[in-house]
Amino acid sequence: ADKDAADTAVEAAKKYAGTTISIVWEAGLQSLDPLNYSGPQWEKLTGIKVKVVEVPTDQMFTKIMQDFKSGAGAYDALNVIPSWMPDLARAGALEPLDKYVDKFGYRDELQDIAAAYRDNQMQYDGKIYGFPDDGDVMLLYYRKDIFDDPKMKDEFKAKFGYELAPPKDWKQFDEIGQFITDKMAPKVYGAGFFRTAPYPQYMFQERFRMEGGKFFNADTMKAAVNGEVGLKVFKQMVAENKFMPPGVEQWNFVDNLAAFLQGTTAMTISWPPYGRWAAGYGSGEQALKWVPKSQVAGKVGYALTPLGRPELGVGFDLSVSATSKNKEAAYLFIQWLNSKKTSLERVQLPYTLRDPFRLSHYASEKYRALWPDAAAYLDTIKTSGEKGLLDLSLLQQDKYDEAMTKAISSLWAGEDPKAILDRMAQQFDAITEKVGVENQKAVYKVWAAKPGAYPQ
Amino acid sequence: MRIGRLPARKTRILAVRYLGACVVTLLFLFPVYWLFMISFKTADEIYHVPPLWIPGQIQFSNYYVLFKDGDVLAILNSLIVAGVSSGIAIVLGTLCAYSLARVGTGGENLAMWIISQRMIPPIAVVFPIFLIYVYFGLVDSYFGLILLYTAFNLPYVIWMMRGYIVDVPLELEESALVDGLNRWEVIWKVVFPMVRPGLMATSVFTFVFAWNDFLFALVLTRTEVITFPVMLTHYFGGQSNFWAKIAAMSVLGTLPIFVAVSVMQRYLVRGISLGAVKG
Amino acid sequence: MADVKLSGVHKYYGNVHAVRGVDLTIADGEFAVLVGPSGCGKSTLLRTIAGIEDPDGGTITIGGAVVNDLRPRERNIAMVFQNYALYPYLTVSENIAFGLRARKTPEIEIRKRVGEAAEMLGIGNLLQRYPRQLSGGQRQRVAIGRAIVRKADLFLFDEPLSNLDAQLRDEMRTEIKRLHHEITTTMIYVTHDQVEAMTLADRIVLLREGQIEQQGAPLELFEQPRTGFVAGFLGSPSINLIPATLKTNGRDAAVVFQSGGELTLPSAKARPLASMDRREILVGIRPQHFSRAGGPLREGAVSYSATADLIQPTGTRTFTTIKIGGVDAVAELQAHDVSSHGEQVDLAIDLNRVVLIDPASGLVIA
Amino acid sequence: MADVKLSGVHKYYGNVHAVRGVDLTIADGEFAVLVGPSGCGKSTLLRTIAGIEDPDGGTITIGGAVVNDLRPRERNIAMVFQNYALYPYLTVSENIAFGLRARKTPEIEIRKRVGEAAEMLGIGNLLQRYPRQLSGGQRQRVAIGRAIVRKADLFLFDEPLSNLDAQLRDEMRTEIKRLHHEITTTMIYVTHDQVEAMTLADRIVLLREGQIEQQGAPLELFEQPRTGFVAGFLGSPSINLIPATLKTNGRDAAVVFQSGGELTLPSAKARPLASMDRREILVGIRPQHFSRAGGPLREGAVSYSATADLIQPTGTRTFTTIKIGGVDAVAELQAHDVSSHGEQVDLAIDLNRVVLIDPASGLVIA
Amino acid sequence: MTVSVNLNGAEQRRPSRFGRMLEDRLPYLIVAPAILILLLVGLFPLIYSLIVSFQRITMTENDTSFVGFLNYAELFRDARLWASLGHTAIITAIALPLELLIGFLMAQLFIDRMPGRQLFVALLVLPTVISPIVAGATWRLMFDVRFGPIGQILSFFAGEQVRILWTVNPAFVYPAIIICEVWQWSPFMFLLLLAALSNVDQSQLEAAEIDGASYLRVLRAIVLPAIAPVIAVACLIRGLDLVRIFDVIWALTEGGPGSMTETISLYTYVQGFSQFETSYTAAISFLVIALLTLITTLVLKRMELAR
Ligand SMILES: Nc1ncnc2c1ncn2[C@@H]1O[C@H](COP(=O)(O)OP(=O)(O)OP(=O)(O)O)[C@@H](O)[C@H]1O
Ligand SMILES: Nc1ncnc2c1ncn2[C@@H]1O[C@H](COP(=O)(O)OP(=O)(O)OP(=O)(O)O)[C@@H](O)[C@H]1O
Ligand SMILES: [Mg+2]
Ligand SMILES: [Mg+2]
Repeated sequence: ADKDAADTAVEAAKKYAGTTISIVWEAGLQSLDPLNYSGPQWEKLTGIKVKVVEVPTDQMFTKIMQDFKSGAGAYDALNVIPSWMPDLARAGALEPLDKYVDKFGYRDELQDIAAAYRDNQMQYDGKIYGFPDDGDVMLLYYRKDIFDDPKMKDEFKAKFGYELAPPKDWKQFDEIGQFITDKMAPKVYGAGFFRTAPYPQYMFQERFRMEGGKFFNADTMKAAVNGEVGLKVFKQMVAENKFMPPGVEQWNFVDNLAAFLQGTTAMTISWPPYGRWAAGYGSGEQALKWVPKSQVAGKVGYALTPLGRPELGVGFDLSVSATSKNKEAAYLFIQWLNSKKTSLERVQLPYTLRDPFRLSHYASEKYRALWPDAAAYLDTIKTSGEKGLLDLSLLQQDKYDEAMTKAISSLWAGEDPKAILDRMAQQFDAITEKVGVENQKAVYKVWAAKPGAYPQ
Repeated sequence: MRIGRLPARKTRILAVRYLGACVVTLLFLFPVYWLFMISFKTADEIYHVPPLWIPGQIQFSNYYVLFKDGDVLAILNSLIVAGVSSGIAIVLGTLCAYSLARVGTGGENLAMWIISQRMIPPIAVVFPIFLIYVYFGLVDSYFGLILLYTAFNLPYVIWMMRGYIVDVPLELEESALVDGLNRWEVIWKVVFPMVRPGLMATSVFTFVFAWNDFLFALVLTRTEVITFPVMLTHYFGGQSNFWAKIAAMSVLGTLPIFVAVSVMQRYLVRGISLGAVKG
Repeated sequence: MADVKLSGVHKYYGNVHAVRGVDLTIADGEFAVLVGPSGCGKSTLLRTIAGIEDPDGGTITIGGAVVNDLRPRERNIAMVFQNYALYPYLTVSENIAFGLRARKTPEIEIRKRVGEAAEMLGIGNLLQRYPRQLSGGQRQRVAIGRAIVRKADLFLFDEPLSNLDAQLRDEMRTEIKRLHHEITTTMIYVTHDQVEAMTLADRIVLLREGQIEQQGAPLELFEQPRTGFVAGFLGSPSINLIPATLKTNGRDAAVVFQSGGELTLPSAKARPLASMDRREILVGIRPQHFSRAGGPLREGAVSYSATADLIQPTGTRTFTTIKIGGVDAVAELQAHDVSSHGEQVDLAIDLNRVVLIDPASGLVIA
Repeated sequence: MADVKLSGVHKYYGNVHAVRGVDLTIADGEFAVLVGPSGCGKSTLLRTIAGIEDPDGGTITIGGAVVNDLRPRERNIAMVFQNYALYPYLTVSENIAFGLRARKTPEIEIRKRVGEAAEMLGIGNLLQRYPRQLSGGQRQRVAIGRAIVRKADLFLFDEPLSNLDAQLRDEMRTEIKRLHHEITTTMIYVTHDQVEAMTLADRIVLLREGQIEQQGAPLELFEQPRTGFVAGFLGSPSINLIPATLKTNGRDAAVVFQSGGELTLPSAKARPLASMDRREILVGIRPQHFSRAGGPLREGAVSYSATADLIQPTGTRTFTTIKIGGVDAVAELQAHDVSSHGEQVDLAIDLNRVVLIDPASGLVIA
Repeated sequence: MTVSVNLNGAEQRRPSRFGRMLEDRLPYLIVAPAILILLLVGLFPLIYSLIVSFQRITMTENDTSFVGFLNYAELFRDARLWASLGHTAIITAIALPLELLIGFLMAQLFIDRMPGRQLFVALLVLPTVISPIVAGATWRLMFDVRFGPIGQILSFFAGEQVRILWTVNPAFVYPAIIICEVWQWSPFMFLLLLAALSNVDQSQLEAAEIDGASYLRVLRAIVLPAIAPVIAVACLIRGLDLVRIFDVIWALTEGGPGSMTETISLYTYVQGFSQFETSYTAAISFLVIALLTLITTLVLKRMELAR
């Protein structure tokens, strides 16, 4: 098209000048984008005010659902986590977007979105319910300075018989982690993870499947998480805590980030923003004052997670609320936000958590020059995305997620892994039964058939 | 209890008691101190190992951010909601309590029913209330929250004030009746002034209850009337734990209560105990 | 100013029949005292007159008008309560002015009247204080001040002095009496203290279990009680009641104590007893009608020899407990009449003033 | 049993100097009454003896041993409190036995002693009740019972009767007196009621502002007060104090009232006044020393004519307010001596018993 | 008194008939608004909820047909529900006596006059009036294994590095919650008991001292019975509060690890608001109300008996 989707949206939206639309956004850092950047700019362009409703992640589903049930229409546009999409769509809380996409000529630009997101996080039941807006995928970050230290390299090689390099599998990961911890703790530990909800659940999903596990028996829809594979993964996860800094079981996103930035951990796995911040990108920003300053800028390497198929982990879609009274204005806003032009700016905001998700983002010359290793960073993200594993997404996924989250938190508490897994399986079955085995089986089949669902 | 105070030991005992008092007070105030200190720390100081007991310098940027981003509106919301609802609850509750205490309206049953309202756990009613509020479109409105907190506080006010009113000598009212007041005037000109200390104590508590409520606010607010406790939870999250903001907001949110409690201090202890003794 | 008439007034509290058909007329300007033991219905009756309680039967007339259906504030009465009922959050002067303000009296007038009342009661210098800063007696004065500024038709007092200590009570009693002399409004005064009743009243109304037992001038009740109850209620120390048997012989009569011993009654007392030989009676002798025998006996007096048991000097008089007719009796003697426990004393008993009571009906026979 | 000696006892409450150097000796078995106006330090002194308060100076000796450093429980005393201080959650018998149990007395012994005490106080049938189920007088008895079972060396009473009504107070007073006759333990009794003090005491100790004003046998204080304060404190109604000027002439002396009028003093009274001509004094005349003049005047009496103002009959006597020397005075007359307000009465004043007080020092001159 | 404007009788205000009627009905009229609100916000939702509890409304379905006791039957099969009730009971059973004991000891410390007592008391009220959510957040900060002072202090006293994962380690989550609760509410007990103790008749204590009773005997025979009603009421108030404990746990452990500290309030919230099991939640509500009513009635009965 000769006119890009951003301009189209702006033109069309001008007739709504003076109205206010509200958009639900994850509370905290995420919201700085619409609050400081995109919101004000949209208002300048169209005269439409944007009101940002900040909601903590774990309340987002509840609030959206509540608002839908109450019919109040307090929210116009929504940030939706893709795995909720089936539930929200089935309940009728989301507005199908196809007619708007066509009306405002957005199909072409949608094609620019990386396949992992476009093919898996956009539709339910063949209809578009949201635009993937965040290239969430897990990366392995490691300390180049340590990995490249000749002394370390030699010693490692001598001990394990292979080169000290980003781990290719979990066994290597464990060995490297333990090795560094043995050498350098308490100054530096081999690795550190974000161990509280929701991250470890995604890590479990990834590792479980990479080790050959299947969530359900496709015929009976009985949970299959409590087999040998599950047990192995669980045991490994617990064992790994031993070479991580004490208290890692309690770490959340920020704790882990702080530790990595302060140079306390040599490896970690997390979402893309770590890479930017570790590089010191945007460190002068007022908005980033809540994070300790990076001590490791320039020393961070990026790699695929062990076994090479990282979890896509959460993500965000932009959707329109079915009860909105300003659906078109809301739609135009999200189209504009999501468009090639605007989104490129947004994923470069130093303080946001929005990660590159379009092919054009990965290729952006400007982005690739933001810091010395930016190109490597973008390439790693791109590859990770292409190889990414999809989050499990079933009817009432929320309940399965909760069961997994709780299971893992019990795991850290030192409960017997087998018992935890059995309980989790039981809970899965109970949920499935409540949802309806046949219903769920159908949904699962569709999901499992997707290329990113299970490694071939 | 005044047991075994002999002159020789008197000062020693006093010294020991002072020591005890100081230790206990320090112990109980330490968490509050910690919260305060965090609110003045920079990120580097918050994430410092080992923890720093005193920030390098007192800096207000954590507060500044709250003001700049308009987060403090939540405090304003709380002030409005808690203030108005406790005002209404106090007036309506006291009138009702007067009737219960003096005329025995509804007998013991009504009184028991009212207090039983207080005993129902919020979690048991928050859901139906949510559904009803949805039905009437009261979700996320000042009116909705005020109505709720009024209702929530009414049993408490009625119960407390009933106790205070019973203690007002009946003769004062009778005297005023003979002196030429009518019932309504008696209530305003005699009963209200007489129970003023009770009113003070009770209003502090109703205010504090409404101010501190989290569950109802969590469920019944969306965008317009986010109250302070709900705002606070916005800083906890999967991806971010803004300890600086949490601490600063907590301090801001505690200040009004602290002020209320300090000002009303002398009514407070009596209020607490009377409520319990009569309850 | 007004007279008060009650006729057939009844009052129930649930099952308690507190006032049982009282007929009573109090003249304009009279000082009537309702007296009786605790729970006899004095307060209830007073509150019914005030309009604070509605009567369950009968009519109440004040100044000629039936007031049953009027509210307290429409009856133009003033009332002083036992515990003063001062408004603790108002100053003395605001307390006194309270009733006037309620009636929208002009400020100037209020100030004048409050000043006068304060003057009259000697509390002019306390006007700016709060009740808690006053002593009991001062509080009581303020309470009275609040009543008198009102210039009401009728003053009601409900045990206004019972919270004061003895000395203050004496003082305030005198003041109330004086006040009545000055303003001569009709007053109805409730007390269970017989000394107050005796000293204050133009007329005493003695209530018992919701009914009027006897009414009349104080000395009338004291000297001519109609029942043993009245005789026992008035007088301090209480009248001594000694069980005995009558022995009559024509015009003469004597009482014979159960423990032996016999007192011959003077002829005036003996006359109505002619037909009552062998009747069981109670002989009532007031402590004041004993005296140390010395010199010739007065007409109608007999001598009696007794052993002093407890001796309680009070200054000019000494209460001495003696045994008479087998029971303990108190004699009020002069200060030095007896001095030690166990002393033998000769007493004179004034039999003219003895009261003979029928134990069954409680009525005074002679 | 024990004697009690205080010497130079002081007590401060913060800035309040409640007891200001009291020296006092109470003999073994004596019944001493501490009396005085409210706030004079009676309770404080008693509590200091009990050991509940520590003295800030001086020594306290009980039974010959200095007890300053002993705790209350080590002093072997028993105390009866104004509000009884019964333990509400224990039965009467447990209340009485409490002190014995605390001292690990054998159960058999306890039962025996409780039985005896209950017997003595006539509360044998109440032993299983709780204090709230008792009347005021019964509670008071239990409180006393609790004290007497202990067989303490010393009994302390702090206004034990002031919460009772008049009649009960009379009764209980008699009983306490009787009790002392029976058990003859040393007793110290605090009251601000002068009648109680007079009737109970072997010795009265009259306190004023933390110091002993006068002490002695009741009638001694009543008849030979050392100060105007003592004269005014004892006696009911209070002594009349009339300002006057002395006029002496050799052996004779007279008082001249400021409003005119003059009373010539009997020679016994006049003797010590010889040198005091023109001195301002207060003439103290007790109400009981007035009488209706009729027949010849007694030796030392003078006649005085006055107008009856307020008349307060109390039964056998009537309090009459008259003007004398320009001030109001109360005369206690016989019942029918006066009958109406404004009546002119001739009175006799017994000048033998008049008290002359120096207004400056407050001391009694004669 | 001299001549003055006579303002009695005739000039008194006589209210109109309507005024009279209003005045007579006043006691009932002034009860009305409060009762109305209570009915509206208290009773009405309960009834509505009762109805819902017999239907089958979930996140996606709106089946309003009557399904009988289906939801209630479900309660008995819901292990997590009973576990959460158990957790609630544990917290209550431990925190309540602790608060009482600590409150009592504090009251004992402050019962006698001493200069500055008011100030101490004023400062000690603070934890009690702080928002529970703030309390939870504060303690989370305090307990943090690296940035919190508790570990540091414990290490100092232990002489070695002590690392306790308060919110992860099953042995310490309950202590953590209970410490927070006790910290927040012991002062409340303290205030109550201080007032109650000051109301204990001083002369009874003096009498006991003279009688020679030991401290324990005085405590048992005089002090405890005297403050028993206050203790009972305090326990009732706090007990009910503890049963509804929500905010603190929400801020401190979020019910974790696993569901180890999930209380009934938290569970109900999860059922109602994150899983939208509308009808089932209503059934849980009624179970809770029934249980609480039962307990409260029993407690009140006992109190009555004790009286
Ligand atoms: N409000 C009430 N409810 C029920 N009974 C009452 C009420 N007020 C008084 N009574 C009862 O009515 C009777 C008369 O009471 P009242 O107060 O008139 O006695 P009283 O003579 O004033 O006694 P006292 O000298 O003690 O004041 C008593 O038996 C009392 O118990
Ligand atoms: N605990 C206390 N603190 C401060 N001052 C006190 C205390 N107890 C008594 N006082 C003061 O000490 C003085 C003597 O008091 P005390 O109680 O001994 O008087 P009292 O003679 O017993 O009076 P009453 O007849 O009223 O009982 C008074 O001025 C009183 O105010
Ligand atoms: Mg009465
Ligand atoms: Mg005293």
